Amino acid sequence: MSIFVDSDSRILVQGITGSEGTFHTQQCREYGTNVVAGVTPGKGGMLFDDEVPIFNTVREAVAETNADVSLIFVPPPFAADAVMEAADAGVRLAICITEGVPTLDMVDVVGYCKARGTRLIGPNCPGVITPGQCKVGIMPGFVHQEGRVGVISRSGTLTYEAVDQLTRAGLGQTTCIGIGGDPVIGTTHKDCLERFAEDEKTEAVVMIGEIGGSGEEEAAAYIAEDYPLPVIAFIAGQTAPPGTRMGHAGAIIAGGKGTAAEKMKALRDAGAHVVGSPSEIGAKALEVLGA
Amino acid sequence: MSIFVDSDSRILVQGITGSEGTFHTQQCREYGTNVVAGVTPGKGGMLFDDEVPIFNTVREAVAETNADVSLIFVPPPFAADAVMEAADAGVRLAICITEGVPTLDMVDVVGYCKARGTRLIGPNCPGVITPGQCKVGIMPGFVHQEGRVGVISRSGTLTYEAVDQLTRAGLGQTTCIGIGGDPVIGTTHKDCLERFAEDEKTEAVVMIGEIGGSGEEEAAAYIAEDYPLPVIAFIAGQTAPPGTRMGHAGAIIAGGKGTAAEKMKALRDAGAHVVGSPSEIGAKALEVLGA
Amino acid sequence: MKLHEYQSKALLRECGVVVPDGHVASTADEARACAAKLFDAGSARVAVKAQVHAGGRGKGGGIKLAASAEEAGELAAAMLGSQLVTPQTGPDGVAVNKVYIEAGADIANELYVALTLDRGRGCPAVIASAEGGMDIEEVAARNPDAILREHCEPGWGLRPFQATRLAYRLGLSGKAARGAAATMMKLAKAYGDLDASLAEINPLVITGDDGVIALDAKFDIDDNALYRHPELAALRDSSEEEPLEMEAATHSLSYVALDGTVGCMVNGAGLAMGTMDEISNAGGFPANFLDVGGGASVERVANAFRILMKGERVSAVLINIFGGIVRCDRVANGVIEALKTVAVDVPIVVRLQGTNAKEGREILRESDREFIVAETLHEAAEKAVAAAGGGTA
Amino acid sequence: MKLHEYQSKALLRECGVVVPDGHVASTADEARACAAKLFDAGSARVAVKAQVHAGGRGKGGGIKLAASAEEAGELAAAMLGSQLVTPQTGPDGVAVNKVYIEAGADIANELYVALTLDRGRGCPAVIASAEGGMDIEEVAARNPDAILREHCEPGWGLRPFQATRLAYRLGLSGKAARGAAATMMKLAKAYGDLDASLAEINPLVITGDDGVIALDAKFDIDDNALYRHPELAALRDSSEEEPLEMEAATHSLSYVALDGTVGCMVNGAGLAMGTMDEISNAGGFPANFLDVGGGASVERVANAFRILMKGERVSAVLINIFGGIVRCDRVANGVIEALKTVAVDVPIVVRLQGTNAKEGREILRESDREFIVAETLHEAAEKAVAAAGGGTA
Repeated sequence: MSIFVDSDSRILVQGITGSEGTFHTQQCREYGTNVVAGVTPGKGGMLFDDEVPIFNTVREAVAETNADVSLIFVPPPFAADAVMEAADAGVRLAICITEGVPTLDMVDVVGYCKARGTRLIGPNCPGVITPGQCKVGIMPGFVHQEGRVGVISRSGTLTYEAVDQLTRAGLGQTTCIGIGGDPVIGTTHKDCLERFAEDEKTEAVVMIGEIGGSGEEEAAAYIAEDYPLPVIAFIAGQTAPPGTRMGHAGAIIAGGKGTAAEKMKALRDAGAHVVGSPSEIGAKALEVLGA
Repeated sequence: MSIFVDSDSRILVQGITGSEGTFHTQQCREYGTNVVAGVTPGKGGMLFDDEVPIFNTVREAVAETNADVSLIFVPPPFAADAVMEAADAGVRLAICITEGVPTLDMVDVVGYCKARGTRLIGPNCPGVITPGQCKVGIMPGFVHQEGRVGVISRSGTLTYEAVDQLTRAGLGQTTCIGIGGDPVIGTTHKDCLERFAEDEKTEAVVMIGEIGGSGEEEAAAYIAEDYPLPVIAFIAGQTAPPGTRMGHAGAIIAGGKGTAAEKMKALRDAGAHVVGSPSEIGAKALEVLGA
Repeated sequence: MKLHEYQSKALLRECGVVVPDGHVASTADEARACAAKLFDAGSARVAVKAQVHAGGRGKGGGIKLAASAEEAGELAAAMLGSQLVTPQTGPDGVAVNKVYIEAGADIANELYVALTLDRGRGCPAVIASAEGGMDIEEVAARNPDAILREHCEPGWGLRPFQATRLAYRLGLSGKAARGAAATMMKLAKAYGDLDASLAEINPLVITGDDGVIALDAKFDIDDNALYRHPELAALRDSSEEEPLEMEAATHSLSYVALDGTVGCMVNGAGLAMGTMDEISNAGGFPANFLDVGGGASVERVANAFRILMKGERVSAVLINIFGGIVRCDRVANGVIEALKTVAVDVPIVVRLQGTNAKEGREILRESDREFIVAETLHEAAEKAVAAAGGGTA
Repeated sequence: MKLHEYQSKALLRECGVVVPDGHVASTADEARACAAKLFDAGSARVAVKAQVHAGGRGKGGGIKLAASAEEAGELAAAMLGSQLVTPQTGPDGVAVNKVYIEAGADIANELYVALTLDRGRGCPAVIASAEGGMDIEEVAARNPDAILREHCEPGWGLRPFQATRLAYRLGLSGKAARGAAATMMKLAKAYGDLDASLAEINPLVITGDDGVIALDAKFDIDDNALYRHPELAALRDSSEEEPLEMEAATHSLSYVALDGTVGCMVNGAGLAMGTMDEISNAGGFPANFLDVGGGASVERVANAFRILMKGERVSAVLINIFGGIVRCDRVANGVIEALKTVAVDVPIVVRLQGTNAKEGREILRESDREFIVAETLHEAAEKAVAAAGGGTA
């Protein structure tokens, strides 16, 4: 079991012929992901790597290949439109890797996706991986291992760090989701927690938050309502100064709100196992779950 | 029984202090309608006719009086915003009498109301009446009589004509709805037919259409799917020339589409009792229902 | 309200849509001068286009090509002041008061693109077809699959991916696809910003070098929205409007001239149409549609009489009033008073129903003027048709 | 990107929001001349306002009133070139390079109005308060009920009824309510059109005759959207930016200076924050946040070293790389190559994990340069803190 993607997922890649799109599509295919179509307007009719058909529009790609998940590598000025096109074409899940999309574009996109019933993950995220089945993103596949823990994170490399620890601890992962580091994102910590609660194979969730926003607090409120799985949490940015953006567009303590301390307290009060250091994530998970 | 409004409906009137609003609010109250609030920005705190509290905003009016239906007499430039305000405040039903609202305003309004779950009736309509219980509109109450037939119409006086015939025939009406004569309206013939099908007291439906649009054809397609009630239909404008607007903004045969002949054929094919003359409506209903 | 081609193109130009160079002219001399300018600027030929609201100008001889300024002047001289008959005008045609002199275009491909309201969906839609330059209704009737659509959803409008999708579905690619998509986005924006009910480019031309040019253009503006576009309201060409309808509108009456013999005066648009239908059922022919509105005051009734009696073939009048909020006795008095100021020398059939109908009928019967009073609409129509001399149209 | 008051007000003026007359000045003479113009135009007094990005200028003496042009010039002379200390600056304050000379307003009532992103709801919101002229965060902390909100929903934006509702909830009525609602609509439009992340008017003044004037204004623009607003990008005041952060940005590095002793170079923003946290847990203090990004090429690493070594108190460097797509052996080689071009005279602790981590560590151990190599992040942090001289900050 898993959430969001599995071995039945049929992936289409928007922006498949760009340099990022090309490289990561190849990586995903090497991992075994079923990439059924690509979309680049003007390149319809060509083949990607001699095998994957390219279409001019997402609607056409979906009609011809039954793709149900779109992985999006479109540059920032066109990313919002690309996500909307995916939603309009009826894909179940759109995963937007693009970093640097204007915030107000994402406000519209998130509203549009909700109205269409399409789940959006990202933007500015590494994507989703269900180890052993399907990698839909830019994460290094080899650090992952099929297993027992669900992972949710706002960041990239910090997630790989946590995943690596889980793999070394022999726990492995069910599904790992990078929800993205922007102020407005399609899928929140809480959304993922809900889905993991319904997944039979997930025995615990590792949740990696960071300063800025209130997504972790909302997740904490949800966990406090008798959440069925143990949650191991880490919040990055305990030492970050207020009012300064720490890399991610969304990682900023604004107006005194969104500090790591607040988030850690909310999660601790909700019953999560909060660790103070990213290197303790694997050990804490092992302690909680047993070997 | 009835649809949309009954003796439990709690009416608020937007634009209650304008001349139209004042006159018709008085008429509705004389009919026995439970008008619980009025809204005119800037006149909050006053009383209408020494009894009905006036508020600056619809949200306030709803919070204070539990109004669930809004009757709107706001002039065209502000009508769209007034309907949205009603929807935002959570009224169940908004009835917009205003004639002359720009079409593109209504496109937005109808989308907004759908997203909020508020039913809009109109604009450019006489409103809704459930005889003996509640009059929410500008129709002459006295021609109506509690009874057995539901009435749906795009027009005003032509509806009164039909209602009068039903009353004289001793059939009476369950609820009469003027859906409005504009190209974009909140509630269609089909919507009303659906509701009448669920109403225990309604034994037949009189449906009055006119040239323009395809609402009557959509209703016909719905009737053809085994509609449980007999439908008596008249389409106004059999003699109207193409390409010319006949009074109502929506009454125009455009591009050869929307003729009375097409609509009458569709309804006849669907099994409706189509009359060729407005003076035959009452007699036909009597024939169909028996005395 | 309809706009002329030259007005529509000026609006398109403001929105960034590429249109050929062109100038409007009211005289042959002006036309010649305009054409000379275009030839000087490098045009190989110019088009002389009659500026009338009716479509199908090409078929009626309203669009001609000239190879010289002199020829353009001659063509303009022939068109200006003439009555242009097209498939969309009556047999009398419409007067040509202005011509548009426009640079010729290098046409590789002709498309159809328009924004209009999709009433069934309750939102605007882009309609596009690869069969440009033709009457779109003919295309739709002959080959419905040739008509492509994308909807502008409430709150969202036309999204760029939809315009791109249309461009590819139209068979375009590369620069032409991008240009056509951009033109559709601009047209959709103009449609919304100007409160249009139709914004049509037919043909939208793809040039030999994959440029995209609007070769003909037509805007219809929503009359209900003109209050917020005074600059558009000022573009109204009253020479194209039916004078009686305009006069009626100034009195807040809704009037449409028809060619029958029974003049109608009714309160309410639906009932007015129903009355026309009833006259037709009785074997007669309505002379007009006339909604006298809610009030039916003496002044309104008088204006209504004045206008409907201008219908040349009117040989009887049918007044049909359903009294709701308006009382029929008041209407009856209004009719009697109005007839003191307007001469109506044909039989008047009156049918009053609703509030105080009986009193109203009594007033009419007792008045000096002779009225044919009817109770039902059916009876009224039969009497009116008989009074008008039967079914002879 | 933050804009100054004078820039923000120019934008508001373009959007139709009423702002007092005013002019920006860089010298006392200019200031005097500007003030004279305002007095000539009828002002009873003028304000001299330091143009710095930090808030709380009033408390720091950055806003003064003058009764004459002469006095305005003197106040400007004192402000210009000084370091202004406000509750939002550090103890060193910020340099005042420009002053804004503005006509005084007739203040009857001061409100707070701003557009900002409500991250929890995922859409912009209008924030309004009857307690204008104060720090809104203080108001929010003291009296949360005094903060009113209306959301701009995706696809719909701010609707007029919402602005009107806010105006009445703020206790306004009549002309003042209409004016404030109109101002909010314009502010919301500007916020969207300019891709702002904050558009604040504080105070929004209601004048004695119920006029509505923006007395102070502040726009922050979304950096990610500057590509479509070159006219706004040109307004950037680089004298207000941290020079090292700007230099880092030109090399596509994300850098924030802090005041600790352990310089950090990490790939990924989250991991960079996590590394800082780990240093802190080990009893040390990070000298900076630095995300070297995905590639970690020789050039990027060299630039990263160059920038982080400019941190004055850096006494050790911690490099933490998680190799995913990037291979650690390549990163190790990159570090060695980079150190040939940049002098780094403090101990360097390196922790490599992920793809080819072992090979990477091997390369570092075998190089001429001495590295302190660690396997886990925890170990790396402890070693770096020790190398930097322990926990002394």
